[in-house]
Amino acid sequence: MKAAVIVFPGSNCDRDCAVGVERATGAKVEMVWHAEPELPGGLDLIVLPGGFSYGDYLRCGAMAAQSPVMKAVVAAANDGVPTLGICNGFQILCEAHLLPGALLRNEKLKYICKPVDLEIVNGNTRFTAAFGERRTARMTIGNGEGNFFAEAETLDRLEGEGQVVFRYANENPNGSARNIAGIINEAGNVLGMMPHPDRAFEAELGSIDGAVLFRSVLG
Amino acid sequence: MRARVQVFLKPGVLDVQGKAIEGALHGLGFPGVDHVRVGKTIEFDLAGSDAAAAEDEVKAMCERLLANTVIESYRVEVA
Amino acid sequence: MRARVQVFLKPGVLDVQGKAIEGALHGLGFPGVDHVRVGKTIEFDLAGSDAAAAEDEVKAMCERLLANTVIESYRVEVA
Amino acid sequence: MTSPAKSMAELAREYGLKAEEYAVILQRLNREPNAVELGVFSVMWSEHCSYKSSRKHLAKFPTTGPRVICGPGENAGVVDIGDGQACIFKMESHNHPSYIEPYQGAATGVGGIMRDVFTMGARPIALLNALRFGDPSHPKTRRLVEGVVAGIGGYGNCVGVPTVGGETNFHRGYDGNILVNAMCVGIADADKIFYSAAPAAGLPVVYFGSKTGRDGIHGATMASAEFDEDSDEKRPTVQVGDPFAEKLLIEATLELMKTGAVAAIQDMGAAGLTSSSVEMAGKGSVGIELDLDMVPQREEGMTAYEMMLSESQERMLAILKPGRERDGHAIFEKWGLDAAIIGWTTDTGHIVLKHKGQIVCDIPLSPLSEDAPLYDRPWTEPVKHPRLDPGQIPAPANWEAAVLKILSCPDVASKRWLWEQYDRHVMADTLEDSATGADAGIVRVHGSRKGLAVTSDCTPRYVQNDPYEGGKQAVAEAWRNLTAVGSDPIAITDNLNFGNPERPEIMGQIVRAIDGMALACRELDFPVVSGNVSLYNETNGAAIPPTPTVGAVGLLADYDDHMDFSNLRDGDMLILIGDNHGELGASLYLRELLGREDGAPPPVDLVAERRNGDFVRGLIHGKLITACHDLSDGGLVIAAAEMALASSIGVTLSASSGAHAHPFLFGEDQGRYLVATRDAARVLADAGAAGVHAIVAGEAGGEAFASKELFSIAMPALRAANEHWMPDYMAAKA
Ligand SMILES: Nc1ncnc2c1ncn2[C@@H]1O[C@H](COP(=O)(O)OP(=O)(O)O)[C@@H](O)[C@H]1O
Ligand SMILES: [Mg+2]
Repeated sequence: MKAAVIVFPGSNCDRDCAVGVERATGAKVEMVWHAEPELPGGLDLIVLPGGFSYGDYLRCGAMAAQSPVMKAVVAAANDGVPTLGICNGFQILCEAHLLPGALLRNEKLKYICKPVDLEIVNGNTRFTAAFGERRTARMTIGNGEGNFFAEAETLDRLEGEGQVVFRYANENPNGSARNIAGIINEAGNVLGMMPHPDRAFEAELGSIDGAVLFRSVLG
Repeated sequence: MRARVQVFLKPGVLDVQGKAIEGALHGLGFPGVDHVRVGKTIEFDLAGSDAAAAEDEVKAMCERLLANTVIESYRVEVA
Repeated sequence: MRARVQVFLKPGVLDVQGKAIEGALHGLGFPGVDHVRVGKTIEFDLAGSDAAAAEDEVKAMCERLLANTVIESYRVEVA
Repeated sequence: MTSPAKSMAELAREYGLKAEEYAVILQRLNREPNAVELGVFSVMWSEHCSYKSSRKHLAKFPTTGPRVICGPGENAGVVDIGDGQACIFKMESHNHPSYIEPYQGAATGVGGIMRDVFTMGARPIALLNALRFGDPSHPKTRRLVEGVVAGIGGYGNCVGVPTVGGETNFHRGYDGNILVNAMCVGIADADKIFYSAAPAAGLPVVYFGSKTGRDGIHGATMASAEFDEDSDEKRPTVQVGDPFAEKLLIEATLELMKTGAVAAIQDMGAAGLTSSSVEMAGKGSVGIELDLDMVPQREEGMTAYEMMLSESQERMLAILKPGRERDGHAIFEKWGLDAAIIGWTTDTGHIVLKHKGQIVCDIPLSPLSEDAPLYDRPWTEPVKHPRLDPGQIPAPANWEAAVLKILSCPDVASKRWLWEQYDRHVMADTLEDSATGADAGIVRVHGSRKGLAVTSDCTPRYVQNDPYEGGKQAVAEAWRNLTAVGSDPIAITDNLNFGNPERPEIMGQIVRAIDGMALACRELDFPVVSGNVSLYNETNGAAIPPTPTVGAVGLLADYDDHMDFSNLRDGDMLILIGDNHGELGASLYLRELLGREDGAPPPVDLVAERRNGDFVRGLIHGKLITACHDLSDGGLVIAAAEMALASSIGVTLSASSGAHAHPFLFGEDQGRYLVATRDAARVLADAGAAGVHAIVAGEAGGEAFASKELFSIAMPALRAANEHWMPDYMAAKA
């Protein structure tokens, strides 16, 4: 098993993602600098980590989506390589048009860091299979722009096609459309989510649900 | 040449910042304020002297980076 | 009436966004871009019909809320 | 035109130099300085850089110990945490800038303190912030809170270092001068610590980071002057923080250090290029020559003076080893940082600055440090408040209302509104943070079983009424908080915030607070390894309450041994450790219910403090208790209520009505802990054997927070009282 974590200038969960994936799955993780034109071969997972790529200036993820490595990421994703964008990574996936919609400023205009309860809306994806029958998960969020937006037709389609993977279960922390916390592409290999599995991979961190997610895809 | 790009959220996208500012202005005693929209302005110098070519170039910048056309619209001025 | 307020960082104040955008535009193959400054535009409807009074009112809004005059300056247009 | 002599002396005054100080400069140079030279002297001799009022007294702090690798004097303190690892930490204020521009002031405060830590080779792993605002009803307070909190979050979150704790007080004494103290903790290999002294002459000096602009010129001298009505006019261009640049700077600095090319390094903090170059050369007893034309500049036409005094953020100065000039090149390029060789170390003992082919400054370095003014300022013994007889303090008319009042007062109310804006989990090593119900934040030392506990403490109302006892108390409370989470307290940093030291009564506060702190540090084996002094926190002659903030670090050999207070279960017995005299002087009970701020603060018995703390730590490591909380603001009632809230379970205290119920429940006696156990008999017996006073004080269970027949408050009402104040306050219209 082999995974790559892409490092953009300003990424700050890159190490967390690598450690989380390694500890949860034993996979070998390579760090790939954003300026690389190519990805290592034989990848079973690409992770776009959280953080503030390019300071989140202009728009979150906008400048990172134009990084040289993103051409290779788009190509790999189109080839079916499982690709996971967490937080800033989710924003980058939207900006790179690998996922529909966009992430707007949180409704209350503030950065919010807190644990959230998630509903696993689709447990049949390659990222959620290891949750089995379980339909809830707990992870923390930490974002200022996690308010998912898409046109109504897009939202209907996402819901209809099972592309909504995670929803905020109790309280919607940021005003996200239809309580969406994570979505997957049509082909089922590109997942974007605001909550951090990379902060939930050991019991002492408060939850191991992130480890379950990593094990789903690299199981 | 000096270019100015204005980027606004599209009409269907809730402008939470605009809404917050509207509420705050009402609270400060400016009740006549309505339909507040907040946008970004990006101004810069641009090498070259052909205004039409410059405008095309700036539009290309908008499409690629400066605006996210899923949620935003933009206006370009070059002078 | 429609009011438009443009808020920019005062000259000399570091514009972190402008700096990052400039770098990104160069990287995308627009080397002719220079001196990028990023500002905010706030547009809204305003009750009343006296343009001069409206302008004064909008200026008061700028001083109290819309601009942080320690580091920002603003321009007001009312039409 | 006035004569040059007159204008230079005048300029000196404008730059904040006293006439005597200017006279020393004339004497040492044997000529008149030019404006650039005067600028260099004025910032190096400012209170901020020279500690001229406090230096004499700071010397009283114990600064050594078996774990101390580097005490005060470097960018941050360094302590050994075993296994070849060191913990590097420091606290610093950004009070004045935060009052003028709260967002940027606080943000750049966080940035500055992080640079002090990674400059020494450490990766920052935790942040804390200690905030003091004016009265909530003051018209500026809400906006200042909003901006400061957003600025702290905006910077720390972006760089990606978790903010795991802090403290927040409100008092009218800070109406005109808020305090923003930020602390950063980092980890390095103990044999790879980087220092600032230039080791030799003939070495290249490299500048890297952001470009230099006209930001914050005279920030260091501003930090050393009182506010008056014209401060708004005098304010220099505000420094703007670029956390993105800081993140790149951290990575580039740590990479550069790995190459082995760095001989000495220093961040450009207050007084930027001046203090960094002067200190590096001065400490190494060499000279330094800089060509200012080589400095990366953001604006056109900057003068030498402006470049030397600029406080542009996110900049570093390094001295490289011979022949290693090119080593950094690829690194700076990779991280997109500006960089240039701007000069060389020399053997002249002078700082020489060139600009546009002219020598614009040539002064000997030694007077800058050796002759830096050192004042033994006159001081008067602070007036002592008498101890209050608990029997003379009225009991509450309505017990429920009294409990809820204190639990919801601004100092005690939950600060969730604030810390939810801080990323507390990035780096994936946070075990305890502001949200979790623990007396200190805890982060794992990445890749090991070790944990670091961190806290910041000061109770200004105690220091106000007795600087000596208050100084002791700040240190003791930090030690206690670290103990309550099961860690071994190892060292502290401090941030001494006071008014104008030229006033003898303020100087008296400074002297006596330091005396008290120093004693507590010695008695608790808790050395001071770094710190910061912020004076002149006053407006129109009104000084802030004296606020010597203590930031402290404790070590857990195995983080599985850590303790918090969110784990109460039905049937747990609550045992109160420590002596109870019912001290109500300077208590919250007195202030919030009786509107009085008088009385001697609770004295700290350092022997008992240590005995009780060591005993509690033993209980934790012996797994005899399941929850632990120290007693502080509001005494037993508030500690028990916080435990109930954090655990979402009721608590019934065993105190019943009687003459001493309210001193017992609300008294703020020091050196106490409330612990939960399933084996009360064992804990009480062990306490007896250890000579520690311990009594059963209550039991966990049920749906209410109660004390026998005195009061009973349903848990939702208790939670509402604690949670609502801050969000309601922040949402209210100005
Ligand atoms: N400015 C702040 N930043 C982060 N956390 C804070 C801040 N102010 C208060 N807190 C958190 O709120 C909790 C209660 O603080 P406090 O009453 O000062 O604790 P203690 O009395 O144990 O020192 C702690 O977890 C503390 O870390
Ligand atoms: Mg405590």
